[in-house]
Amino acid sequence: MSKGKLKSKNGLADRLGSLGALLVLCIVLSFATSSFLTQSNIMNIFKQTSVNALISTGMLVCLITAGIDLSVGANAIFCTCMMGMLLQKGVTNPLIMILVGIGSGILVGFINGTLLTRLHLPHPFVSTLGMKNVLWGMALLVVNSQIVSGFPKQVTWLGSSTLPASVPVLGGFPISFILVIIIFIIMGIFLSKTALGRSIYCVGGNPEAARLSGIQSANVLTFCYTLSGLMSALAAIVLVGRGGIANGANAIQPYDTDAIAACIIGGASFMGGKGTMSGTLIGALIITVIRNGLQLLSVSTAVQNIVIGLVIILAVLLDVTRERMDARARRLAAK
Amino acid sequence: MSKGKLKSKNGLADRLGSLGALLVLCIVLSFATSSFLTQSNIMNIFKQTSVNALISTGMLVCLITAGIDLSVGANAIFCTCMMGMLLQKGVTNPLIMILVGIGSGILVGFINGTLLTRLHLPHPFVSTLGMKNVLWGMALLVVNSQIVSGFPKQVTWLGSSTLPASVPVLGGFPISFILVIIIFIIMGIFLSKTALGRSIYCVGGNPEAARLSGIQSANVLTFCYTLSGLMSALAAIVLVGRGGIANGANAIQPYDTDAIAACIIGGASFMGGKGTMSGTLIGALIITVIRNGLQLLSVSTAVQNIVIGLVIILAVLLDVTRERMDARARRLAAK
Amino acid sequence: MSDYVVELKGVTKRFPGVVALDNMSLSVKPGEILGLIGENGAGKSTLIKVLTGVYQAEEGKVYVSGTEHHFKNPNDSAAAGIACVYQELNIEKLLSVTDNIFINKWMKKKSGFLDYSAMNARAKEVMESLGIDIDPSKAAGTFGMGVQQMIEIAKAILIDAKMIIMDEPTSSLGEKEVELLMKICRKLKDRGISIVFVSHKLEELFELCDRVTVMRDGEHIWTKEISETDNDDLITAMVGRSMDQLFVKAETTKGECALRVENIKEGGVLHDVSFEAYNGQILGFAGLVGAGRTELMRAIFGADPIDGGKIFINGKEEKIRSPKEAIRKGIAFLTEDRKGQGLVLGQSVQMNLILANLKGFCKGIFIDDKKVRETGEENVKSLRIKTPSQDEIVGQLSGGNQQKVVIGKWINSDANIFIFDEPTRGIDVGAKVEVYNVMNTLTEAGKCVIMISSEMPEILGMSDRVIVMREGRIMATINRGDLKNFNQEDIMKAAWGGKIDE
Amino acid sequence: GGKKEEVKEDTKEAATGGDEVSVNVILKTTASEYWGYVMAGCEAYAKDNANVKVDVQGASSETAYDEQLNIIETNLASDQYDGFVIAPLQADMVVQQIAGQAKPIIAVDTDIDAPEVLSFVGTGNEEAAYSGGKTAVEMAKEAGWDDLKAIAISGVEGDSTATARLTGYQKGIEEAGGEFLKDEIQYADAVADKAYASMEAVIQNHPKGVAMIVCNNDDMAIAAARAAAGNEAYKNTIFVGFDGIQSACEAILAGEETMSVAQNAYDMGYKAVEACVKAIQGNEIESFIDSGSSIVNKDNAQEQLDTLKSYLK
Ligand SMILES: Nc1ncnc2c1ncn2[C@@H]1O[C@H](COP(=O)(O)OP(=O)(O)OP(=O)(O)O)[C@@H](O)[C@H]1O
Ligand SMILES: Nc1ncnc2c1ncn2[C@@H]1O[C@H](COP(=O)(O)OP(=O)(O)OP(=O)(O)O)[C@@H](O)[C@H]1O
Ligand SMILES: [Mg+2]
Ligand SMILES: [Mg+2]
Repeated sequence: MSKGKLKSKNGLADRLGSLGALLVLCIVLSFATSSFLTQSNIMNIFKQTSVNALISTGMLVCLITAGIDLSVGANAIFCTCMMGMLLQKGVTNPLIMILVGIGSGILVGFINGTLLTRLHLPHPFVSTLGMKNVLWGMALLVVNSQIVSGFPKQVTWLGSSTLPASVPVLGGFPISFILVIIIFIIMGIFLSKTALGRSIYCVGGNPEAARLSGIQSANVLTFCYTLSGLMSALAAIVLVGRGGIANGANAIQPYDTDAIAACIIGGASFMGGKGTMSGTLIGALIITVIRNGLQLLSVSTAVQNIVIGLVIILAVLLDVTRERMDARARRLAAK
Repeated sequence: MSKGKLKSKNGLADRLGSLGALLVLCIVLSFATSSFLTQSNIMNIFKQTSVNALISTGMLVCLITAGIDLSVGANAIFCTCMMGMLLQKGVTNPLIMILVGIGSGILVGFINGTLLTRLHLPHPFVSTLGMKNVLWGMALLVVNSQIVSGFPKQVTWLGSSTLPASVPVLGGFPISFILVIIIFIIMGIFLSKTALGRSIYCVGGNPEAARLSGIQSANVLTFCYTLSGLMSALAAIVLVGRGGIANGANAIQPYDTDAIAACIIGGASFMGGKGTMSGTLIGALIITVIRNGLQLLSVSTAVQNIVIGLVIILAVLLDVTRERMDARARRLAAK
Repeated sequence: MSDYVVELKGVTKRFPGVVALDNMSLSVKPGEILGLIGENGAGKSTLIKVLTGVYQAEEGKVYVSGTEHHFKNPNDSAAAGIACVYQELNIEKLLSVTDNIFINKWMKKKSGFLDYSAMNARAKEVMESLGIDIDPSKAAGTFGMGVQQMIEIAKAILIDAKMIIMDEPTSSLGEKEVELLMKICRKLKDRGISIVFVSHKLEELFELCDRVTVMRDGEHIWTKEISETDNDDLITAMVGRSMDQLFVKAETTKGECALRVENIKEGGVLHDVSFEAYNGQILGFAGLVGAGRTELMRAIFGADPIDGGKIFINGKEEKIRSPKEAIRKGIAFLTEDRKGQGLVLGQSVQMNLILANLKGFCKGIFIDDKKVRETGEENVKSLRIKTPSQDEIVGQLSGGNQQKVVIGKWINSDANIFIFDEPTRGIDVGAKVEVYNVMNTLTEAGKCVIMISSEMPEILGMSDRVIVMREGRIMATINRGDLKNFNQEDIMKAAWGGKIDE
Repeated sequence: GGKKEEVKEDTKEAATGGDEVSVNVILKTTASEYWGYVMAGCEAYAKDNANVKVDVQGASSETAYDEQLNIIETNLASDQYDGFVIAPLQADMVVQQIAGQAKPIIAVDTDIDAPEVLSFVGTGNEEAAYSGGKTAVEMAKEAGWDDLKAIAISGVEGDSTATARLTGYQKGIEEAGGEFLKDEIQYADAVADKAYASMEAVIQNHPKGVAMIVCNNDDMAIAAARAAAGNEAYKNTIFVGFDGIQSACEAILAGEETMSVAQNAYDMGYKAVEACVKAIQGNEIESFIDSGSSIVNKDNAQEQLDTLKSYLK
């Protein structure tokens, strides 16, 4: 069955269902509103996907291990606030700022991993839910519940710059999405071609069997949550670039749910052992495209929510149904 | 190992860890603020626990089946809005109102169950996340994004009344918590003493074993999600009584997270097959007690979040550690 | 009226990529014990699942007492009087033994509530009749495989069935339990209940069955009275070729002491266990189920913490705190529970084959796909793993073939000490030879093999030395050369706690 | 980039040729009653002026900051519109997004400090809360309170609207001689249920009563009043809400809530679109257009209720 072929050369083929959903969405929307298929709008879609795509990368790794990281969004906001705190203190060196931001994210991720593996908390849902609250509070504390703005250009560059309009076809392409593409390629290779990457799937599928095969499940898990922290930190830098501010109150936004939705639409599972980078990217794009399309159509919030809910369900339904049909066809073909 | 004793006579003994956490919390708070240990404040705690306790009951049943119901909060708000819509339309018969509210909740739960079992969606996280969005939109739609107030006394009775002050000791005890106690007793017996209740644990603990023994997992699951819908509807009636209004925008409040936290603190697991009513009640009380204490201390949101986060982690940590120590002691004693 | 309680005619069942059953038929007479054998992956378990309504066949008919039935789920077949012990354990680990035994067949009081005191009493009674004395209100997951297997059997014999199917019920039982089980089967037979008995241990079939049905590649080969057939006949029909002797022990020379264990203690389970294992030899571990052999090996392998004792590898004392360290120090440990501890069921055959030696399959930081594929091909061929391809999900292979994957996994590690815990569990006769050959190759290459087995012929056929355990203690050590004591009777005696006369 | 230019040309022609003007209104959210009136005002302008087309949008909630940012980004780039009216959830965040935008932008409800913004229509949350705070103190004195303490039940901590209203209340109350207990602010995330619990805590801490409870919105004021209902010490407490929506009017008439600070939501919307259209047509506009605010109390609640009802027809 296709769901098992993690190493299949074209991971995309495995996700035909969600890819199909994305295409159908795009086609419907280009007919529904003329502004959808313009170059500038497509660039906007990429911009708007960046943060969720980065956070989803970390979430995916945790989901593959049959875990979850609910602190991703709060972590990202915490990182922005750590950078904001530096600014408040008068530190304007962009390098220090970025290093502190990334360092905070990684540290938080490491703590998440440690809580899970060394203190034996039963499921990362608990530790990361707790961490989400802690980080939300910390984010408010470090900047004194104030909104910080005025970040240096070099810090906001990643989240706000685009390729110059003179570049053919890709004019206006956001730098942040170039980062996303690079990370997705690296992570894709990492997950499918390295020993550690493969171990992650195995730890997710059966931690005891992995342990008895000599894989240090605890270390692998800690690594995954640390990686998730790093991704949140990268998302933080993009966030600062986009909004230009740091505000602890932003931690209330459902970044975690969006990331989980992207991963699941893209084929990951709560039971672990499943999920690909390409699928996750498609998932993240689907979510942005629906939102973007509904915004262009000036649909009311109420209807927007209903449509998003239905698309989440349908995208996954499509995938499941396609897989079932596939299995059926192969069964009937068996001689 | 104690975690396995689901049928032990005193489920409370299994939850010594979280019960301990609750007691420690209460002791700390009674020293920290003199208003904590007053009769009226204790009654407040019961009042404030009711909604979460009801929602947690539904959540627990879903968690036992290794599922989850993220739509609980949105469902409750949707039910309040359905009742609000009746009011807007001029229907003031309390019976009709309550029936419509409960009917809506049950229907939504049934749809959740059906999506999962008949359409073979991979994990209820997806279908109920989608449903949460749909319900949020629907809640806004049915009341036209307005806030409805002026519910008849009979409808608000459940959420707002208390035992008369003349009753000894229990004067001021909220009717809503009496409902909670009744439901927890019924559910406790249901889960441990009836065939359907036991089947729920079986389906969650090892779905394959349940299937091979002829348990109709699909029906059991549908039942669980429908039950969760019913609990959300009951919570909706309490909510209307407490706030006096119906407002669709509240559907994004993290009712689901609170309920999950209560269940997990109380010993349930994402992997299914575990969880008791008594544990869940303790979990729900812990969450309320922290919030209540912090409100009495007029602590800022920042600090409040940090404390809540830490307590969530600590409560579970305490439980896990106790269990590990226990197992170790027994191992050493066996020498 | 028909002559048969249950009859299957022309059943065909396909899975993606395989035809598991091909125009298969089976008929069971009232009150008989029918043996069902075939190679791993022949379709036995599939046939059984069609019979109990777990799978629905594309073609074919099922008759019970002459009337046609369409089983849509296990409830339907149970209602028709068919009970089943499935090949894989299906235990609710967190629930009590009682819950497991009475799952979906709960006893109720008049009030409609479940009657746990009655159920506990009944559960205790049944388990005792199976020779197991436990508190049935304890969680089933706290017991070992043997007890869990008995729970499954108790589940089936408790309901009032016309026919009971047992799919390899003895694969995780010891001699004592097997004997008790046979006794119970005969009792059931006397009450007129038919039994379908699947096993790869031919001697069990000869001892127990009235007739035997052989299947190969999903097809019915023949059905004969047991008296009309013999070992060779069965094997030839099953494998499609005749086979040489089962146990061909390679002649090897005893090497250095590879593993020395001194006074290992583990609270309540192991009491001052000491032994030595040598390169170029197979050290057998015999004992009854629950003797603590598995616990001993887990302790050595670093899977469980120990409370005292020393471990020497090649004469050097080593602290082993985790399986990873054990593997690094050259120990391989094939666990008895393949589903829970051996395999990542959701991953491919290929992935599972390289699991214990990921580093060894890397070129730089990347996995060497070519090497992985080649090794996979080689393992599939040499171990005769029946699978559509090495990319197939392991969970979809037949039980025996899954076991072969676990063996392949450890062969692919560069260990020096191989601990095999019940290595031939659920493996067909043909493939057993392959496993023995693997052990021979290892000892010939000067490696050290430790084999835990509850099958006496295997212990006697393969071991250079046998250690007998009982209740966490070593009862006896017997050398192959020790003609006086190297026999079944003496080993069993030690396992039961008796003294062997020197 | 050439193609983009062409598209722009086309729409411009259409807009000027038929004198058609298309305005995009991006509110904090459309999923709330208060914003419903702003929306009604915006749409009313379009109804009154046949050549004006108005599209109103909003984020899904008042804390969906990033979502609003995306909406602004998407619509600014979409070429469908000639001008924008924005009620920013986080003004600082929007500044960066609209930088360099040539089309007219009007801020409504909450000001945006950016050169691209031609005008601010509203009273400002701080100013409205300020007048509310002052009036509350007057009413408390009238109700017989000597100890003029006030406790705030606020929205999400760090949220800019919540902060502005808190600041306004504090200024107004202190100026009028009351005491604002800054250390006892209860953050209830703008939700009725949480406000109820917060109020219960306030009652615990102040068994002798508090003169004024000033809330961030009407939901919370109604819930707080319900929590205190029947408590003698709180019989005369002034419960101040914010927004002056229908349910608040009803609650005021029923004697539950005491008063509500009402910004003139409908007018705000109407005037903002008006200003935007003017700017599109090249007219000069004021940099601040006061839409006014009022206090709803027992005397004018019925009137306000009727007006509100007529807006939503
Ligand atoms: N769920 C499934 N999906 C796909 N293929 C399957 C599935 N179950 C069994 N098969 C295939 O059907 C064939 C028959 O398997 P089955 O389990 O019936 O063999 P068996 O005779 O019981 O073998 P064993 O002695 O190893 O238990 C095998 O090739 C197996 O790979
Ligand atoms: N017949 C029995 N009666 C009671 N308890 C038993 C019985 N058999 C096993 N147990 C319990 O279950 C535990 C694990 O059993 P398991 O079958 O895994 O045995 P084991 O220790 O692995 O032995 P071995 O590998 O030698 O068969 C034992 O330690 C014992 O406590
Ligand atoms: Mg089989
Ligand atoms: Mg064993």
